[in-house]
Amino acid sequence: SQRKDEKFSVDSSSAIVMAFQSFQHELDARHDKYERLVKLGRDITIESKRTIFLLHRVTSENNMDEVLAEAESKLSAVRQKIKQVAQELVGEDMYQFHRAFTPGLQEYVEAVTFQHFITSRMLFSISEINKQLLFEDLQMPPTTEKAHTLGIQVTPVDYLLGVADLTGELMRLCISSVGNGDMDTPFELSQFLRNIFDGFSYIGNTGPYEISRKLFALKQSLSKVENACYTLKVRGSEIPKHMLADLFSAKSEIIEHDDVIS
Amino acid sequence: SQRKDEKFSVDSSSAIVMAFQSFQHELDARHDKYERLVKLGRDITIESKRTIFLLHRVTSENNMDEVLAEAESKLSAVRQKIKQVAQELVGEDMYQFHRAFTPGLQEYVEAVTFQHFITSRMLFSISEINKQLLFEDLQMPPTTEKAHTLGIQVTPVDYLLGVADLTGELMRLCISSVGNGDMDTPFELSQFLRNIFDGFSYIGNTGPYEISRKLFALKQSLSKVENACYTLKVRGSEIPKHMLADLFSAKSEIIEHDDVIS
Amino acid sequence: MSVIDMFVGLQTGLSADQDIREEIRKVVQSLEQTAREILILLQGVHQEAGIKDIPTKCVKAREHFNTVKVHLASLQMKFPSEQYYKYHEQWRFVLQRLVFLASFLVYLESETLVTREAVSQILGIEFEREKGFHLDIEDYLSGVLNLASELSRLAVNSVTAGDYTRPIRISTFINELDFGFRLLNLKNDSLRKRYDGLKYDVKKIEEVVYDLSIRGLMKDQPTLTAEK
Amino acid sequence: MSVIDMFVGLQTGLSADQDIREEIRKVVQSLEQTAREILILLQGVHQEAGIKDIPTKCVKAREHFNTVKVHLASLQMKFPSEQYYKYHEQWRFVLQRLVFLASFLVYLESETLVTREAVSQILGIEFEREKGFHLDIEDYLSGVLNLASELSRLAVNSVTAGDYTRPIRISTFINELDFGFRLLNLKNDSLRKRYDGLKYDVKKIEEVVYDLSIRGLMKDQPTLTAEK
Amino acid sequence: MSVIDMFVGLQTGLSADQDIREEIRKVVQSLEQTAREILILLQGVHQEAGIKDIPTKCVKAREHFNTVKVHLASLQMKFPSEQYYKYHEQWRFVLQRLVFLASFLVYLESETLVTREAVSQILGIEFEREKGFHLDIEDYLSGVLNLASELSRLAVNSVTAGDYTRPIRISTFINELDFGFRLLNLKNDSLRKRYDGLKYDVKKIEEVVYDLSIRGLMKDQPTLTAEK
Amino acid sequence: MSVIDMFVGLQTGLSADQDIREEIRKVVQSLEQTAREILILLQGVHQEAGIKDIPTKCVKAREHFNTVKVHLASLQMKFPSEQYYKYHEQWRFVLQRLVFLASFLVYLESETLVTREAVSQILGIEFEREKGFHLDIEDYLSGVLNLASELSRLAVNSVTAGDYTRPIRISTFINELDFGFRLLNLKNDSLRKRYDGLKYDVKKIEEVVYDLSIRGLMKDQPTLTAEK
Amino acid sequence: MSVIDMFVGLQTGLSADQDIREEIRKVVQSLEQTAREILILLQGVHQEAGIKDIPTKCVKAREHFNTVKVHLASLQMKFPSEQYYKYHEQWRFVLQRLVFLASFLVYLESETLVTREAVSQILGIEFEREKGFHLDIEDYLSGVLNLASELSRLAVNSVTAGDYTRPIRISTFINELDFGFRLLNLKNDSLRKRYDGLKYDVKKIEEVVYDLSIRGLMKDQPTLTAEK
Amino acid sequence: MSVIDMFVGLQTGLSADQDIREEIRKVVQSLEQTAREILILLQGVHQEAGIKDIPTKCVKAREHFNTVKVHLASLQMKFPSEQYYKYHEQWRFVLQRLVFLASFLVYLESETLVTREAVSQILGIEFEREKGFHLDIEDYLSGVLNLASELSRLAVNSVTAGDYTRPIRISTFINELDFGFRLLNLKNDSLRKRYDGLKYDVKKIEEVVYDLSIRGLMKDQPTLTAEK
Ligand SMILES: [Mn+2]
Ligand SMILES: [Mn+2]
Repeated sequence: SQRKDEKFSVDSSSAIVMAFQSFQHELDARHDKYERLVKLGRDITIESKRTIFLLHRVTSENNMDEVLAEAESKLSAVRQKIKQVAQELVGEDMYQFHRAFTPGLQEYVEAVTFQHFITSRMLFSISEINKQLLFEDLQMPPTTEKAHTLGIQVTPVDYLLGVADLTGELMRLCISSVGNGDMDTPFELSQFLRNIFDGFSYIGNTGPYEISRKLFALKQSLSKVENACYTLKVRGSEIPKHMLADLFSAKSEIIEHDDVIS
Repeated sequence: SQRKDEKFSVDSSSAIVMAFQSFQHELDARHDKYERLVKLGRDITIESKRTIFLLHRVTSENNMDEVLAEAESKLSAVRQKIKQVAQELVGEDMYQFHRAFTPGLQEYVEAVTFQHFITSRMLFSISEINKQLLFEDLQMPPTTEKAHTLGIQVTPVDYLLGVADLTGELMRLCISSVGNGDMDTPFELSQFLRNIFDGFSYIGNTGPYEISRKLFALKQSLSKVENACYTLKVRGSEIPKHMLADLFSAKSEIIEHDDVIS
Repeated sequence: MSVIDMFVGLQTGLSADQDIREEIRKVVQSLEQTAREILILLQGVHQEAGIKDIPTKCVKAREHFNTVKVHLASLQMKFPSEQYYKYHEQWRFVLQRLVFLASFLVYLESETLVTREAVSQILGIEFEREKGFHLDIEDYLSGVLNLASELSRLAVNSVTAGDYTRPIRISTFINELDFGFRLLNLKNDSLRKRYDGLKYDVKKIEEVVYDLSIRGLMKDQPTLTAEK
Repeated sequence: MSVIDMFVGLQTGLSADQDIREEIRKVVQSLEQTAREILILLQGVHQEAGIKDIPTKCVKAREHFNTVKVHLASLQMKFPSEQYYKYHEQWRFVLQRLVFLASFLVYLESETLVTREAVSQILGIEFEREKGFHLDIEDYLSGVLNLASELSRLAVNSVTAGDYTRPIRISTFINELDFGFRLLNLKNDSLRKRYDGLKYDVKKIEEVVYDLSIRGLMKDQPTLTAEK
Repeated sequence: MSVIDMFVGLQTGLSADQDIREEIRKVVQSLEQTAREILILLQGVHQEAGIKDIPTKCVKAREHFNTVKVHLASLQMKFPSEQYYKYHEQWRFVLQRLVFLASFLVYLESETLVTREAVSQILGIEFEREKGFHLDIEDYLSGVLNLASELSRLAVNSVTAGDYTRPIRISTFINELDFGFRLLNLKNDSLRKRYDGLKYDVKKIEEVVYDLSIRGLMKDQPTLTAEK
Repeated sequence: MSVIDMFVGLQTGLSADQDIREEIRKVVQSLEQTAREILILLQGVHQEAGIKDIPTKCVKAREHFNTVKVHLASLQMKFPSEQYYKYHEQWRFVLQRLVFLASFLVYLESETLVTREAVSQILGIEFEREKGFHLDIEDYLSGVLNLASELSRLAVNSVTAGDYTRPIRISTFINELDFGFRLLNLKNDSLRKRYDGLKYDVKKIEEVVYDLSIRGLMKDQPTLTAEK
Repeated sequence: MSVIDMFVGLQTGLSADQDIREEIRKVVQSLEQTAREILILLQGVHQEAGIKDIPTKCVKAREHFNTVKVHLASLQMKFPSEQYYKYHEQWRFVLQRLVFLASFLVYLESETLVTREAVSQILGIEFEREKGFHLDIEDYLSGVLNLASELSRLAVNSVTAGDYTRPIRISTFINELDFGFRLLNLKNDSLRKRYDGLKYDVKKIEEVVYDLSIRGLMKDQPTLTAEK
Repeated sequence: MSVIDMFVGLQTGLSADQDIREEIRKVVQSLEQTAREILILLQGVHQEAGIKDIPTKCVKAREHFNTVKVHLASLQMKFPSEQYYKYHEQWRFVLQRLVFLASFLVYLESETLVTREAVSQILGIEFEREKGFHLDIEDYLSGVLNLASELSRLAVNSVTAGDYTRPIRISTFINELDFGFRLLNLKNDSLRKRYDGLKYDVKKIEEVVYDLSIRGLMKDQPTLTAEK
């Protein structure tokens, strides 16, 4: 055949070839790490989602503690996964691999802010979230001072995208509350969601495109919650006077009762 | 508060609740399995892709055996991963989870048919591929007759999509060949690609949409290969007569030389 | 074997597959027709006249389900049983609808939730996947969610028809369903979306019960009177 | 801290980030301008006149690279060095182009492939990521691929200008490059696409060598004469 | 015949077609204008004042339909009648809208569903396809579905205007429509999608009736009066 | 003139254009910032607390509009006035948003629709196109459509805040708007699409009025007062 | 007539339409099968072996077209002829493909462009629209554009097979086609897009002729023969 | 002013705009027709016969441009001149095409690049934006890029027609153009994309020159003749 074999007598110990061999290793190592991070990211997403489902199972004061305990243990497990991410990123530029695990972090933000809302009716801040993501690094010798902790930080964009999704869960919580006959939570939620909506309005289009894109869903969630409150209000207008009195006394009774317990 | 807690005195041992608890386990198990298969599928894809890159490193008869040996060992490793897929699917309906690993199988088909083309200049058939995907199942007791082997089958659609992608690799091989001064391979490849093109023409739009979608890329690859052959032909028209004679004698010399070696 | 021979072989496989799909499509059309007839029948209960005639409607619906059984028996003859999920998408929609209809029927008969076993029996199919043509769990759940929304509509129409006790019973039933669904971890798919709708059904029915309650139209109105 | 306060804080962060991007954008524009000037300069070698004047062009280009160094030094002051990959996309394109220009320059000077170390030096940036603003390996490779296609063009124009030996040297050089690239496992991204183009560059140069070879225009025509 | 002569002939054909489309476009614009005027007129019934003035509005609308007839008569002169479906897409939208308006008009006049024959007469077109410019079944159905959603809105506004009996009549009418549609086996995607909207109209009107019923506002609603 | 001289001249033209765009971009960013502040301010009226504090909010918003005026005055200095439409896309979005905010403000102050003249005055720009930087009709209409959807939300929240009369006034206002829009023959795609949204706002507010009416919460609702 | 009776009648109409579509679909499938067979047959001319065997291939293809005629005869029996354009989309694609195949066949036989009349005859359909099942101008043009790209491929492969005169003839032919298309004022988007592809075919074939010309491979190419 | 009066006024504004667009559309159609005729004429130069008849073709083309002038004069009467950019998109495409044709004409006449002034004169429009209907820089550049690709095609066909010197001249011309474009800092996406195409034209023509050079077909190509 006409194959010019001698052409590929390219010296395999030539500088170029040796350089490319090292490139090969560098690129493969990078891709392998990326792939491991994608897998960790998927695990984080799935477990965070399951925690959110779990938290929706709070249906009364009765099972609240039990559910919250389970959620906390699930989120601890998620944080262990995030710690593995952090370990992969030791000495790396986090942003180089950010795309691999950012969906996971966003879902974690959604889960942990949802947990926090249920326990405290407040928005869990990004700094508090990040505080929970500093881990002790047992593998490093305790002498090297700055390496004592190992951590990964949720970026403001991850946080905002997680919070934007949180509003969808809060809307679900609101509709469920009405269904459960809980008349207070919807009004609390509408106030809270309006605050978040104001916050996102403040950010407007100054953030990245993904944030603006979620604004529509956020607005819809807010509108569903506002409509639910509206319905509660108009229907409340029909309560006969005598029942209203009963209601008030019943309410104060319960409040007292609560005080005794706490 | 107005929470109607007694509403959620839903008996947690009621038939409905117990049924849904079992549904929870069934769904979680299903999703977990799907997730494991997705991960295996990604591994299969990546290793198959690397095998294809490896096979493109055959640049002369000299390194052919070495590269092929390495490719074979890589593909064996891929088959071990496929075996793991098969193990996950024991007793399952493969099609239920097919979406999780079909991209991996397609890439494997691409790699293994590419390997086969390089060694034999033939199209590796689906039945031969599937034969290689029957594994002995050591975990099963040898008594249960039909469970001796464990396998997963590449579907005709997986196979066709893999072969469609193969044509892209063959086009790359063709252009490289011209660059390497190999004047025979391009003509062999154009013949081979035309046969595959006829094959896909025969299937036309009777297959699923994904196949038709790849036809355009296939046609382009074929056209690149045909153009390469055309160029070789027209430029060959300019060889001075005396050189042509030299070429012929040189060619027969090499052929004789090859015979001695083999 | 030449390349073209291989492709001819593959094409034969693809054609066979297409023929199977065509056959399935025809049976599914018949199933849809029957399902439409059952739906027309059962939806009569939303009318004031119909609500009083539930037992007769149920008997007629049971008869229609015999036709369904025949079609489903024919359906499973069309393809190798271990390839259920290969063709699943084709009958998925109609099967969910049949589950809904069967569950609606059972609810109207006995005010209970039809189990997955029971619905398989009504449809004349297998309960366990290993045994053959069965009911996928997600399709079962999807059908049940349709039941919830049908019942919330029924609650509204019951009140119009002057039946004030049915909404209360529906409320209890849907609450139990809701409790069940809360146990599930769903993916972001169509089932999840339908499940989100359940919250609105629960809300709607709560509103009906509330309306009855504040007007003293509930016989043994639990919540507010209890709190007195 | 109230919700709106939190968002104000986040917005401050986002604004700061936008400001950084704006600053980077400006420096990148200057870099693009300088790169364009170097390109105009070096592309002169494709002209018959230019090919004879390579040394002068190289000297001038080296001077331009001093400007590049200044811009790049300014660029790395714009953001925290550990956030390199946060803003990577913004300078990626121009950096690849500068790598190409540096590698073209070095090739014209010495007919060798500039190493990653050497190109970092020409650009006045770090070689190791840990030390600061560096050159991503994929950007280096991308720039080198552009060199290959520029050289295949140069081979064609050398012949037109009557220089029949340069194509042979280019051929050896590009073959070695091709051999190197074959060692890499690339993802299906833009680098892969450009790498596919390398095959066409190799093919083109082979055709030029062939044309010279059959016309006896190669001084020590290795292949065919050797086979005689 | 030379290639050029042939293409000249083809161009003649293409031009003729383009001219027809242009002509149709103009008539369709006039139809849209008239349709808009009828819409403004009939939508007045949603206002408290308008609801009392339905007969006058209907008379005026009938006059507008004479203009529609003129336009449609002109439309069918623009193209050979056997090419109806070639240009169908161009007038499809406005024709559906006119069907809606005619059906709304007839409902307001007589609270009946306009038949396909009757609507053809109002529009001054043929009823049978064979005879010429006619109304496609799917366009008729599409217009009727718009009527349903207009009526559910009218039910709401009737209550606001203090008319508590109209919603009951609308409910009966829409239920009948819904029943009719259930008899159809719809394939057409856009029509099926609109049909899915019908169930929301049905539900909406059921809720209006429920609201009236639970508040004892239905004049001759048997159950509640019985209980008083 | 040599080719190079010519291209140098062309580059001057291109640069000038790019500089203008850059300048406009900066002013538009400031406008967006101010618009966001006005939005948060006015959005406060949806809160129960905010609805009681409308006058104060309006005064503050008026102050913000002074800032808007300054930015818009600066904007029109950035380019020759006859090139308004060359750069129109750049400020179109923020201008529509400012129209919305101004129309919302005027509504809250006086419950009237701001005219195009009035809004031009609030923004400190020209009313007539010939005179310079003006407000395009379509941008005005687009802003007004946003007002409609904001008001339908306000109607809902007014009820929640216990104000049962505002929704009635909003309903009248939106009906008038809807009537106005029906007079228009909209070609513009994006505007027409937004206009389709108006009918949902109309329906929503009709349902709010209905809810108030059926519960006797409308002050001078004739039927129900009769029942008192 | 009751609403139900009316809908029963409408369903009859819808069913009839659906049946027609189903019937057409089946015939179209057979046509596609035959078209695929003709394609593989004629595609063989790109092989070195095939190019020498054109006459045999043409004879075989003619036989296949008899099958096509039978299918097309059957197709036009499926629906009333004045509804051609109602179902046009269903067979449009395969008809364009058949036009391409017929034009390819005629080209291979006689190196001429098949006229619309001739292609209608080969397909056994009417030439004049008024007479029944005919070939739409745009479908004819679409098929002819496919011919151009097939011929540019054939030119390339002819050279590979050692036939240096065929490309010259193809070039003349495609130039004539190109000139013809320039006479048309195309509105249709998809056709215009395909037509844009024609200029690549023209360029491709011009380059083939160039390659032959510069190497003196054109038999009666004046300049080069002079050099002999 | 009532809301209705206001909307009536707005509709007047919208109508005026729509009428203008309609008028422009018509003139643009005439321009496209004339442009097509000029194109047919000038493209004749790619044929062996045509290349010898360039002067006659140029004279005829000049005449056609008189028609173009008339249409363009009519175009600018259709709208107020300060709204040029409002309607720019409508004539943009045809204007770019006319620039291309004028530049092709001028090249054929004198082998020079038509300046923006000269092309404005040929089209009978203003050179300076301030004076009225002018030629946007980007549209000029876009037309010039089309010229480059037309010339690379002409180079190929010149060789086929036996003219070996024209490609050399075209090469010089396109190199100058390329150099000019490199001076530009293009932002505009579509223009930049087309500009990327220029490098393929440059490469193509370099390869043609290479082909002539290596075969000794360049008349006064110093190197090769020297070696003979
Ligand atoms: Mn979520
Ligand atoms: Mn591949």
